This record gives sequence, structure tokens and C-alpha cells, in this order.
Amino acid sequence: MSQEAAVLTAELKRLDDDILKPAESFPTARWAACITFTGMLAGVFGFCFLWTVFKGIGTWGNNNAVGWAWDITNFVFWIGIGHAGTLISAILHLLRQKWRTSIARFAEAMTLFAVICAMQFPLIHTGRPWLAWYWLLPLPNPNGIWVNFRSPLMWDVFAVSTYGTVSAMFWYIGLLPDLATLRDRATHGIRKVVYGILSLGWNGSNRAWSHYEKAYLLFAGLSTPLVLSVHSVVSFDFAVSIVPGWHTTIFPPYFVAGAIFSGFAMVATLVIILRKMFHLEHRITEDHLDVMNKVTIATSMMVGYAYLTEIFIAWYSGVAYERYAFMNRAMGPYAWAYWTMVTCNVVVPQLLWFRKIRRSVILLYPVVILINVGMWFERFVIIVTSLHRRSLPSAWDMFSPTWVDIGLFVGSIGLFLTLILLFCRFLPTVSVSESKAILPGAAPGGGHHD
Amino acid sequence: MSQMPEKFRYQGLPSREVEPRTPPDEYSRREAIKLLAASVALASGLPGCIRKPPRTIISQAQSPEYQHPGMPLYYASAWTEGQVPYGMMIRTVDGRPIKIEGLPGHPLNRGASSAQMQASLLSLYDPDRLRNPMKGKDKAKWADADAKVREALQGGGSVVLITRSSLGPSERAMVERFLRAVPTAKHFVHETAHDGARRTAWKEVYGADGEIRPSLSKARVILSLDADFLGNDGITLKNIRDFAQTRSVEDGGVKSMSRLWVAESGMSVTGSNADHRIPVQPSKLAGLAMALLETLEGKAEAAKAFAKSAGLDESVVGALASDLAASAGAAVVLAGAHLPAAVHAAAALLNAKLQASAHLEWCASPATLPVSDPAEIRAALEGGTDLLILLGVNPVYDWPGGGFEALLAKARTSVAHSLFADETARACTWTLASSHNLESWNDTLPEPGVYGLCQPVISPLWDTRQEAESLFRWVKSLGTDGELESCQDWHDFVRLEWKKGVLQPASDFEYAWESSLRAGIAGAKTAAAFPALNESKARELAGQSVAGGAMQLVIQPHHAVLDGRFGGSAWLQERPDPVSTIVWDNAAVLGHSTAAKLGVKEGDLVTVSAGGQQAKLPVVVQPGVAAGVVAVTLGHGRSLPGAIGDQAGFSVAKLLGAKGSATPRFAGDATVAPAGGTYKVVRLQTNFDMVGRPIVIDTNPAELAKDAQAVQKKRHLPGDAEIHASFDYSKGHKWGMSIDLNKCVGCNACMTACMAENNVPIVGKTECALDREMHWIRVDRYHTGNPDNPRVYTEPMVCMQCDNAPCELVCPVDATAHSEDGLNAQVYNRCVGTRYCANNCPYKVRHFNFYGYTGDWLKDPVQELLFNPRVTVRSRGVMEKCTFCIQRINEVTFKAKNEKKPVVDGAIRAACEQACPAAAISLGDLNDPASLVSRARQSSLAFLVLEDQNVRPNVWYKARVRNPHPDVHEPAAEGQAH
Amino acid sequence: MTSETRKTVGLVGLFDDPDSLMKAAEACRDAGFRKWDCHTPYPVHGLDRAMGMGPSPVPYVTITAGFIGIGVALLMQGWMDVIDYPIRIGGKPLWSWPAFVPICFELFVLFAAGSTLGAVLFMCRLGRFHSPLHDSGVMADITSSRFAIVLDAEDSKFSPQASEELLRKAGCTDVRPLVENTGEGEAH
Amino acid sequence: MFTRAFDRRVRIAAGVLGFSLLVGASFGTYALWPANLETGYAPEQPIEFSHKIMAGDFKIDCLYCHSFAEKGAHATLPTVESCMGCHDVIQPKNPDGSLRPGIAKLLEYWKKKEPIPWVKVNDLADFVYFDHSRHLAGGVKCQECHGPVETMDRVRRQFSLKMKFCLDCHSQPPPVGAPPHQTTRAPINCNTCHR
Repeated sequence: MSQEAAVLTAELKRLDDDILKPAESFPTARWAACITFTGMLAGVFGFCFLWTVFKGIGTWGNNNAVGWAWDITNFVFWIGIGHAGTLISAILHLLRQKWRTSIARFAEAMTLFAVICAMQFPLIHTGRPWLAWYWLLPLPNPNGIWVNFRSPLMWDVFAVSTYGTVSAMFWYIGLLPDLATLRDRATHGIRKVVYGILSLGWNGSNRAWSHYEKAYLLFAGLSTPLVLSVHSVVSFDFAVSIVPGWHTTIFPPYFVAGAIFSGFAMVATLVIILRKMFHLEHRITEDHLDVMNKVTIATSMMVGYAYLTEIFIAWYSGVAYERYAFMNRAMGPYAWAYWTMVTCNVVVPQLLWFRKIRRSVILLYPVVILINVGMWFERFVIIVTSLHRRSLPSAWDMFSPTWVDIGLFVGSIGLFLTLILLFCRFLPTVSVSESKAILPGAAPGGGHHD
Repeated sequence: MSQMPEKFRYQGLPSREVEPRTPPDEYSRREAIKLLAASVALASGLPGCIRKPPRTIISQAQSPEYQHPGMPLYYASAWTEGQVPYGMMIRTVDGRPIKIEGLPGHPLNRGASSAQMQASLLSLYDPDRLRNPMKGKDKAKWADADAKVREALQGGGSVVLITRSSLGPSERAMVERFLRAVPTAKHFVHETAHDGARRTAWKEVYGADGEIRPSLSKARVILSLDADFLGNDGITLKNIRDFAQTRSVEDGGVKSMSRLWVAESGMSVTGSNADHRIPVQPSKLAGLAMALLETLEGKAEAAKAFAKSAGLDESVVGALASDLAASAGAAVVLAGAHLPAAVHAAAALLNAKLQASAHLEWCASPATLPVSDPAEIRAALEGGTDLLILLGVNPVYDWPGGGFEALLAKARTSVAHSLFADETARACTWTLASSHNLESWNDTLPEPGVYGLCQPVISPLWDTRQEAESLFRWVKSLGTDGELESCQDWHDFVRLEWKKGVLQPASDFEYAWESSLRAGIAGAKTAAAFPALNESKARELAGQSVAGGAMQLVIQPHHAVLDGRFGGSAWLQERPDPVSTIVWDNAAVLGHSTAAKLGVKEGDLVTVSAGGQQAKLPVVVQPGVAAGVVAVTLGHGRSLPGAIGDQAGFSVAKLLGAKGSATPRFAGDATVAPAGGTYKVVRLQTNFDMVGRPIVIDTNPAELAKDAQAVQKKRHLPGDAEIHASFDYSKGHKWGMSIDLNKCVGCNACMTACMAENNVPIVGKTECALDREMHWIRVDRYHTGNPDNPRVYTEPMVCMQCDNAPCELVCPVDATAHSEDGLNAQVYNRCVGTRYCANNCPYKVRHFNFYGYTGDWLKDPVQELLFNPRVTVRSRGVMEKCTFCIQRINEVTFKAKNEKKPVVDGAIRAACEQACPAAAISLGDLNDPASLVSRARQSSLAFLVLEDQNVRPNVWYKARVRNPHPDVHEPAAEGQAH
Repeated sequence: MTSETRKTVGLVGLFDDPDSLMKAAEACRDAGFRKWDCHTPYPVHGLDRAMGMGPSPVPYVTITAGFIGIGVALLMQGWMDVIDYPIRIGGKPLWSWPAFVPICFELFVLFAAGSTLGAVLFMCRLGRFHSPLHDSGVMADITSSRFAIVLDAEDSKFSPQASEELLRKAGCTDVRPLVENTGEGEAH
Repeated sequence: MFTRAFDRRVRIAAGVLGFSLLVGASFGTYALWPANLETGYAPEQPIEFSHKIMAGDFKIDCLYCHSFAEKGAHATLPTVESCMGCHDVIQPKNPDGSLRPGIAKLLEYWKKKEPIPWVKVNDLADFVYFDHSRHLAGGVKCQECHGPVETMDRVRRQFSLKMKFCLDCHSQPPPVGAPPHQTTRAPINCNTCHR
């Protein structure tokens, strides 16, 4: 065995050990404590969900003027979070950004869980979720009535369910080789059987790799327009309506940029903890954070540009309703929310121009947390400030949340984190096969490939 | 029609046809259970056995005459609202009354109805009604109560009978017989929201007892001195109709339009409709009137001089004086019932000078009895009485100055006849359960010589008896009144009275009686000449000085619950105040400057004191209230047996005692002081500013004279660009509505009518505070101009049934969609509740059932009888909105189609339209060029609300035309083209 | 476990680096083998060419399914909203094709992605859990760190000695017989 | 571990699972499909009244008893009084001379002046406002919705009476002579039936 080959073999084995260790070892006390806490939060979500089902939407702060509030805010927030995952795994794959490998798997998982969280809100926001399954889908029914395909909500139904399904398939396809590795490393019978079944008998055959690679590329190719479409469709919920402050053509790109922005912030938020918790600092390095933060600052600038454009267009259009809607955002009773949004999404991210902050976990952390906060407020501002003072001034009113609103939001964070923790515990958080492929010497021809 | 109400006895729930509508929620619950059952059944191998639980149809054993299952029967009847006798027409279905309309042939309301009239239906089915006589807290028998009363009456001890003032002719006759049969008995009349002070003043200046009723339909100049004749002073339904007639502007014809001048203390419905409004303290009204009189008498500068000294707008007062001077014979002055005699005397002088008697009717036999002086009642009770009978009065709650309990305790036996176990009923030894107006025989005296007949439309739901029936039985049981022997019951007595009275000329009494039952009205108006004014007496009275300090108190009956008698009515409590839009409460209403001076803001608690009495109230800051005036309303702060209306608001009864009986509802020397603490007062509308949007267009004669198309030029028409063809609605029917803003006075009667017709749920104060009220029609109010004396616009808002309905586009499940006749349908059983439609509705006329409001409200099966069986009762999680009364449209169009006849304009009337006293609303076919609504659309005054949104609404508004005096410099009219 | 239940089904040659694998693969390709394969822990760039494989046909499946998705979406929306129950919505024409675009796109992606997954599962012959690689004890190496060439005994060019010789000549130092457990009993 | 036998087992398990899900779902859908759930419902009635005898053999017109069908929304059941209109005179007896049980029960109800609690067979949800008079005036035969009642000894629900059932008829092409703007046989507007 050549020296080079020996190094490669050792590296490959070490990589397996590193990445798969959390999935193979007994849960740590820290993990157990974390999941207990997040599980309780998820329980809060479940409780508030049931409370709403049994009592009604009246338990929320929504009213006749503000028909949507935290419910749809949370929906858009979570859908937005999900988008970074697809972006990292799909778009960066198409762009052959190798650094994505370290975070792609995790980001994809995050997408899936964020979509799961997001889907809860349209479901519960009617107060009668049991109606959704057979009325919101165009299924044959004894009433002979179908659905309204002109409604952006119907587009949402298709977009979000397609997004969830495709993300899950993409994620699973990516997992296959790693599941096979887990299977072959498993010592315990049950683990071997479970991972064996999940890996579907993957054996590393190059004929399979050939199809697999092509399919992966196709998935990336499909997911890229999909991710753009999903947030565009979500933005149509607003843009297609005639509510001043919603009815704007810049919403699709603005929402997509915002989604990527918030998603990257969320990836950073979680990855910083994850790499520490599971000792993956040398797999997910400062270099990765650095690159991600560059994307973050770029999208922050886009979002800031969108804010300015909105205001400019509102003024330039000469439409009194639009002008008022934006004046009201910045100077009305919810101005605090607007300025929180601007500060968190445009001002704070400017810190990321500094390389030191981009690469320092400690300095970076508050920034990404504030971005998460800001992006939640962005949706709140768009939804609530537009609705509370609509076209007819006699019907203006205010919104304030109730404990159920708060419980559902905080609880959904718990649900999300619980799913993340379970994922970290049972599945490889970094793609093993992809990481192997980019090891030095892993490519034929002495590692000198394109 | 029949005099045998037994035939129409409510017979349980005899068939599916009369089964109250189960809320659709039942179904979802049922579906859920079904699914649950399904899983069990699948497991146990019994699929196919899952059905809805069986329901039965119970046909009747015998069919009642006239009654077709599920089809309405109408009965004419009568009802006295506070002080005013109106006629009503009651729709019953399968033996239960489900809707009240105004009686079309009635001289006073002519088919229009008030909120109170509508809401009286709710109290019929009120689960908190007294259901049987009570002795103390125990259930008692009528026989025992009657025996007890007879014993006391025969005992020869002192007997005091206190009744309300609105007794009908037969009831008055019965009281007289009672007094004859019981020589020791004394009769008193107790009311708080009465016009006693005014009637006394009239008696003095005209030398005759009677009342003056405005008859405004031909008046050109109307001056109101704090008289809310469009709100709650007098026969408002008639006044509104007459006034609306004077405001009717058909294209360009503004010459005959009246001009309304209002000098008032608070901000009233009348003030909201004024062409010029002079905020003034009540104490200055007599002076103002006298100054105007002096001007008319030739002292040209008197009015302006007075205005200057009183701090009023000189130009407005000067213009008023010249307007009056120029309009002799066409002008009329009205003064508020609460004002001191000086104002009434001055008004009488002005009217005499203006030759206003053409616009005033002298009514020699008023509909109500004169009110007793509380001091006299106190004197009669203070020594202790053997028997105290209280018929339909509630002095424990509303005794001026309070403290009736002590007087009541002095009576050996006290008997209260009441619909509810109210404050007084609970304090009496015997409480007798009254029957509802809809379960009673009675008559009224709407006009001299004209009698209204009230008949029961349902047998008493509970073991109750109407008050007059009790009085009849007690008198009859004494055996001293021979004539009563021929009468079995009160019904026979009413017949007897009519036989002797109004129907006496009829040859065939039975026929005449049946006809009267059918018409609800009998007799002919006997006109009386307007009595001559005793000028010297009037001048003497008018010269009396009215004490007036820095803070003056005005107490008015509440717009909805009046003096408190409707306090338990949820429909009325949730009906917003027509000026401030407050619900479920009353308040100390202050103007901006007064509130600023006192350092209080809306919601702060203040103590209002006058004459040693005080009451604690929250502040409401209302633009337009005169500086130095605090306006409060009666009727709140009650202690009621049910949850609804109990402890809502604050009682001001104590303040009524402040000034004795002369002017109990006005005090010139009040004080208002912050009391510390706050209280949540809920307004349904919180913003009154139009922020420059095309919501209301107004104009004035001058503008129209310059350009007849002035309104059309102010419209914000959307651009013509259409990227696709619209549906063709030009064939068949196309329903539309017109609302004439120039006629609408903003009385809110339509809101209650709509609730009654469409099973609209009430939500309660807490939910109102969260902006979750459910009114399908609301009356928006906007203020422009000076916040201390704003111009007010009222604008009824219903679903606009837009051709390009934005709500429809966004509903994912097609729960709201357009019909071929241009209606925006809302299908409750399809609605999943995304609320997207409401978000997208520019008019915010969609309302979401955040809770199961109707279900939560139901406590007793009897309440279900209230529901209109033609309209689905909505459940939780469902969006609802105005449907243009689709049930009424379908009823008429189906019938027309069955009979292959065309639909006539006017055959379909929406509930709001039918109630509207101003006839401002019209529902009709836009494809019928002759229909009212088509003509309204073609009018040069027609516009659409938020027209620039291009949603193509089908509710055509006619612009508000103000008629300012040319001498007064007016700010520009609203809605200038931008 | 008896030897009767073990059957030699081919040869497996193991390598420690992709370059050697590549060379061996080229040799096998040139030797005209048909039933053979390489097994690697990660996709090795250029191996397809080395093995003489054509491009994967998966994209054709994807694009076909995608267009079927668009067709289904259009037919579904058109039939439901225009033909079966034409409901007037918001003054928009019944055939509001611009409003139907988002769902067409979504169904394009859904159908394309679903069929791609299906095609991968089918073409990669996934869902077969047994493998002689397990029985030969080399699977763990392959999914972890080593590279393998497997020559199937059923190939016409296969002969145990000559093929082993071919692999060794191509640089393989670790050539083993590929065995398969044929017994009903559970191995290990 | 991963032998051919393992494969077989996994495949059998997956097959069984998939098959039972498929069968369960189709069976459940069929059984719970409201149209299937509703039709064929023929509950026992308080009196064994036979439409076959009345409407079939004696050819009594439906409207003779369900007299409001032409006039109003509800077809209504006859009152006991109207049953007695005939059965006061016509009182068929058993061979042993006793009254037939149905007649005996009817007389009992009449004696007590009590209504008969018929069990509803053709039932609509409360949010559906069906108008009999409109359909009769439009030339719809009773049997089109109620089935051949004249052949039924005990009334059976023939059709689902679900919205699809209504639409199948309403959305047919308009009859000859209908106004040109009428696009269907009867309106398919939501608010024709829901309000």
C-alpha cells in the first residue's frame, strides 16, 4: 500500500468515526437535558394547538380587522427558515460550492423540520384543522365541489406540500450512502436491521452511483426553482390580495431574499451550537461560518434594498392607500416593530463586514440571533401593520397577542429543536460520502480535479 | 287573524319544518364522531352501519287553520316604546314570532321600526324572564297571589298603585275602575325618561294639557334647542321620516331642501345631521331663543350681541336669525324635553312669531299619562301602606336620588308585576310574572281618535299574566263593578272598551273587531286646533333666569336601553351608540376642551356631582360636546337576574334627584372631578377620520347650482384598463342596493333589524373590545373639521356584493362565490375559516365567528325559538356577512318563478330597508330600469365607496347634501377631486 | 454454517486508492467484461468512463414526468374549475390560466422529483438487501474506506484464475473470491 | 444477516402492509362515502304504512297527503286528522275480525290526538334550503329524488341526496325555451340552496 493510499484510508476511516460517532454512542446527559427542555416546549405547542382546536381562534388575539397575525407570521417565518437548507444543498450544489458539504445535510434536515413547523400554522389557523384535509385538496367528494385554484392559498397548499415532499426525498436520497455506512458499522442487531432497511441495500456500486449522482443533480436542479417558487407563492398570499402594503410586485424576490437571509441566520444559529455539542469544529470550520456570513450580509443588503424600494414605490405610485400603509408602518402604533425589524435586519448585519466578527463564534452569535428576531418581525410588520389600518378607516383596530399566540410560537421553536436534536442523535449531521469525495487524494489523479 | 290565540298556540316542535336550525358545528362534531365510530366499526367488521342518528318528523295531529308549515303568517299589533305608541307587524312561522316589522298603515311609524321594537322579540324568548309568580324567593300560585291582593283591597287600608306612564286607553279605564272599586287607593305614575317638565311648561303657556308633536315634512328651517328629535326625544320614527322628506334631493332639485340648525349641549343624532351646529350650554338656550325672538321683532343685532356675550359663533347665530326671519311660516323651533320651562316658553314665543303651527300638531289626548311628582309618591308611601302595587315600574333602580327600598319596606304587602326579577321585583313581597307584549292584549292611542290594537301572537310561554289582566281580575274579584261581570278576562274587557269606544259606530262589532285586528289600527284622527299662546305668561316664564354654572349636567335616556327597561336586551346593549359607538356601557361624555381642562382622558373615572348627589362614571371624549357640559345617559348600572346587561355601565338615577321634579334631567351647577382609576369603555369604531379617502362625497346646493354633475366629478373612478372580460350580468336579475346618505340620520335601527332577521350573534363587551362584533350592517361615522364642532357623516356599510369581489378570489375552497344574479354568496357549511376573505375585503364587512357565539349564548332551549328558520345559524370558525337578505330574495323570486310572473320592484325588501325610518335604503334589480336602485345609480348624486379600488361594488350611495346658510363661511365640502 | 451453503459467485478485488481502482477498471473494461461493477465509499469522478458506462437515463424520466405533471395540473384545474362546476369567482374568467400557472409548476416539480426518486430506486436496483459483498465480508470496507472491483462469475469472460490474474496485473493486491450464502439459515 | 431470506421477509412485510393499507383505505372510503352511507336507509316506522298499497295499488296522488309540496318549501306529512279522513271509514280487518295493526295504531294516535313520530328517511342537512314547490313547478317528478316510492312497502332512501346528486340534475343543459342567459337546467349558484 502506497503512502498516499494509506493516508487516504486512514482519513476516510477517521471521517466515519468523527461524523458518525454521535449517532453511534449513548446519548450524552447534555443531549438528554436539551431534548427534555425542547420536548417540553413542543408539549406547549401541542397544548396550545389542542386548546385552539377545542376553544376556537377566539383564544388568539386576531380580530375582524387583523384576520391574520402571529399564525401567518409564524408560517412565513418557518417557511423562510427552511429555504436556506434547500439553497445550501441545491443551489450551492449546482454552483459546485464544495464548502456546502459540511453544512448541507444539516441544512436540509433543518428545511424539513422548518417545513413541518410551518405547515402546522395554516392548518391550525382555521381553528378547525380537521376540515383541511378533505376540503383544501382537490379530492373527489360527494358534494361535487372542487377547490378554487385562483386562490393563492390553494397555490400555497400545492407549493408547501410539494416543497415538503421534494425536500424529504432530496434529503433521503442524500442520506442513502451514509445509512449504508451506518449499517455496516452497526454492531447491534436492531440498529443493523433498521439502518439496513433504511439504506435499501446500498452497496456503493458505481452503476448505482452513476444514476444517483445524476438524480442528485436533478434534485438540485428541481429544488432550486422550487425554493424560489415556494417563497414566491407564499409572497403571493399577500401580493395577490388588494391590501395596501401587501399588493406589491416586488414581494416575490423580496420574500425569497428574506427567506435566504433568515435561513442562513438560522443555520448559523444552530450550527454554532451543533459543532460545539458534537465536536465537529474541524468539519464545520470558521471558514464555513465566514462564507455563510458573506451570504447573510449580501441578502441583508437585498432585504434592506427591498425596504427602501417599498417605501419609494409607495411614494412614487402616488396611491394614497399605499403611502399611508408605509407611513403607518414607520410612524404608526406599530412603529416599534418596524424599527426593530430595520435595526435587526439591516443595521445589525452590517457588523458582518468585519472579518473578525464573521469568524468569531462569540461575536457572531448575537448577530444571527438578532437577525432571526428581525426576520420574525418583518413578517409581523407586513401582516399586522397592513391589516390593522386597511382601506376603510372606520374599521381600523389594534392587535395584541394572547398567551396562546405566544405558546404556539415558542412551542413551535421547541418542536423544531426537538426534531433537530433527534436528527443529530440518529443520523449523520454531515454528509459522509460527500465529505469523503472532497478529501485530499479522494479524487483519482492525485486529487487534482476540477 | 283570529281572536282565538289558542289556535296559534306554540305546540312544541311539531315537525322538522319548525325544528330550529342546528348550528353546522353540530355536523362537524357529528362528522368527527362518525369518523371515530368508523374506526371502531371497521375494526369490529361492521362497516356501513354508520349513519347520522335518526331524526323524526312529527306531523301534527290536527292542522291549525291558516297555518302552512314553514310559511310565515303576519299579525298586526301595537307596542309602546318608552313614551311612544307604534304599530308593529309580526312575522310568525309555525306559531312562533320570529321577526317584528313596523306596521305599514300606522300613522306614526308607517312600516318603519326602531331597534327597541325589533329587540322586543329577543325579550320574549329571554331565558331570564320570570316564569311564574313568586312569593319572596319561592314559587307561588296565581290564586294565592290574587287572594292576598283581594284581602288587602277589601281590608280598607291604604293602597298605592304605581304604574308607568304609557298606559293604553283600556288600561287607563281599568285603572279608573280600580280606583272606583277601591276608594282608599291612590294612583301614581313613575317614569324617569319623561317629558313632564316640557308638558308642564306647555300647559302653562298654552293653557291646556296636551302635547305638541312636530310635523316637519314641509318645514324649510328647523331649529332644535337641544331637542334630539331624530334621536330619542319624541316620536322619532315619524320625525326621521318627515325630516328625511325635507332632505330629499332629486337631481338638482335642492330648492325645497330644509335647513337644520341645532343648538345643543351634547352631541346627538340630531346634531350630527345639522347643517349648522351651535354647541352651547343648556342654561344659555333660553337666552339664545329670546335673543332670536328680539331679532325677529326687529332688534337686528340682538342675536349677534347675545352670541358674543355667550361665547357663541356670531356669524352662525346671526345667519340663524336672518334665516328664521326670512322663513316665517316655514320655520319651526323645537326644544328638548329635559330643559327648564324658560326654554319651552321662549320656543313657544318663537314658534308663535314664526307662525310655526303648520309644522306643529297639538295633541290634546297624549299617548301617555302625566308623570307624578316623586315627592307626592314619597309622601303617600312614607306613612306606610297596606298594599303597594307596582305595575311595570322599577323605582328601586331608578328612583330620583335613590333610596326607594326604604319606602318599599314600609308597605305591608308589596306586589310588583314585572317581566324580569328586576331590582324592584326582588324587593317586593310578591313578584308577579308579566306576560310579554307579544303575549298580551292591549290598545294604544297613537293619535287622538286613532287606536292601536295589540294582540297576542303566541300563547304565554310561561305561567305569566299581563299586568292589566291582574288588575282586571282583582277588580272583578271585589264584585263591586257590575259591568265587569260580562267579561271573562282582560281580552273581553278590551273588546268591551272598544265596543263602547272606538268601534261604537260600527253596525257589526265582530266584523269591525276582526278588521281592527287585521289592520292593527282603528278610528280616525280627530284634529284639534292649535291653542293660542298666552304671551304674557310665556314672556314671564321665558324671562325666568336659568341657573348655569361652569359645568352643566344633562341626563338623557339611553339611545338603546332608554331608562333601563331594555337593559337585559343583548341586541340593544350591543347596538353601538349612534354618536360615540359605545356598546354595553354609558359614560360621562365630555368635549375635548372640557376633558383637557379637567385633565382627564377617555376611560378615566370621574365623579359627576350635582345638588349633593353624585355618580361615578368613565369619561368618553366626544367631539362636538359643548364646553362646560357633561352628558350622561340613564338606563345602565342595573342589577339584572341574567348575565346580559347585569352591572353593565353605571347608574345615574341618583343625579335625577338633584334638582327636584322641575327639571330632573338638567342641572346647571354640576361638577366633574377625577375619581381616580380607569374603566374600559368600548367603542365599536375608534377612528373617525377619513384620511382623505373617497369614502363619503358631500355637496351643497351652491355647488350643485354651479355644476349639477359636481358629485360625479368628485368620484374616484378607476382606470378603464381591464385585462380580461367581466361576466355578463345584464340578463336576468342583478341585485343592487342604494343608500341615500342624505336621508340616513344614523339612528342604527337597521343594525338591530339585521340581527333579528339574520340570526346575527351577539358577542358581548369583551369580544367587542377585541373588535370581533358581528353586525352585518353597521353605520360608520366620520368627523371632519373642528374637533370641538365637527361635521359628521354617517354611512351605513353592508356587503357591497362587488362584481370583482376580492374576497372570492382568495377563498381556497370556493366558500364565497358569485351567483348569476350578481350576489356574493357566503356558504357557511363550506367555509374552513382562513379569514383571508376578510383580510382582502376593503370594506371590512366580513365577520368571523371567533368562538361559537350563538352556541355560547344559548342557555335554554326556548332561545332557539328566536332563530329565523330561513337563515342558517352559524357555528364557530365560520365567516359570515350581509347577504342582501338572500332568504327574502329567494322567497320572492321563487314564488314569482312558480307563478311565472315578473318580480316587482319593492317586493323584495331587505331587513335594514324595511326598518329604516328614513327610507334611505333600497334593495332592487339593477337590470330593471324603473327600479329605485336603478334610478339611484343613474342619479347625478350617485357614487361608490372606495371606488378607486375597482372592486365594482353594487351598493350605490347618494351623496350627502348639506344645506349651509349662504352667510356662514363654510369650509369646502368633503371629497374634492384630487 | 456449512460450506455447502456458500457458493463462489465471482471475484472481488479491493483497492486502497481510487487511482488503482480506476486503472483496474479500465483493464476490466478493456478485457470486455460485462457483468462487473466497482464499489466505492463515495462517487469517484471519472470512474464511469473507466468502466465504459454511458450517461444515466434518469433525466429523461424526470423531464417526461415533469411534463406529465404540467398536463395533469392543467387538465385538473381546467376540468374542475371550468367544466365540471363553473363557479364565478371574483369577476375573473373561468379559464384564468395565469392563476393556474403556480400549480402547474408545482406539479411539474412534484411529478419530476417523485419519478426521479422512483427511477433511482429502480435503476440502482435498491430494495435488495442481500449482497455477496456482505457474505464475503467486504461491504463494511467498501462503505467506509476501500474501493472494490467485483467480477461476476456469470460473465462469459469470467474464469476464476484468469480474472484474478487480470486484477492482480492491474495492481490489485487483495483479490478474494466473492461468495454468497445460499442456505436458508441466517449467516453469522 | 442480509440474506435472500431477509429480502423475502422484508418484501412480504412491505407487500402485506401496502396491500392492507390499500384495501383498508378503499374499503373505508367506500363504507364512509356519504352517498353509500345514506342510500338504502329504511328505518322502521311507528306504523307499518305501505306506500306500495297507497300510492302503488290505490294510485293515490302523492300530493293528496303531502299537500304542501306544491305550495311551500316543505312537502310536509299529513296530519293524523287527514289520515282519518279516509280511515274513519276504511278500516281493513284481519281474518279474525280484529283491526289490522297499522289501523289500530292510527286509531290510537287519533284517540289521543297525538302526532305520529315518523322517522325521517329523506333527510337533508339543516344548511340546505330545498324548496319542494320550486321543483314541482319546474316539472320535477317526486320519484326523481325519492325513488319509486310507490313500489316500497317501507320507504327507503333511494338516492344519496348529497350535493353531487343535486348538481347532476341542476347542471344539465337548459331546457328548450329557457331565457338565453340561462346556462344550466337549474341555477348552480351557491345561494340557491345555502343562505
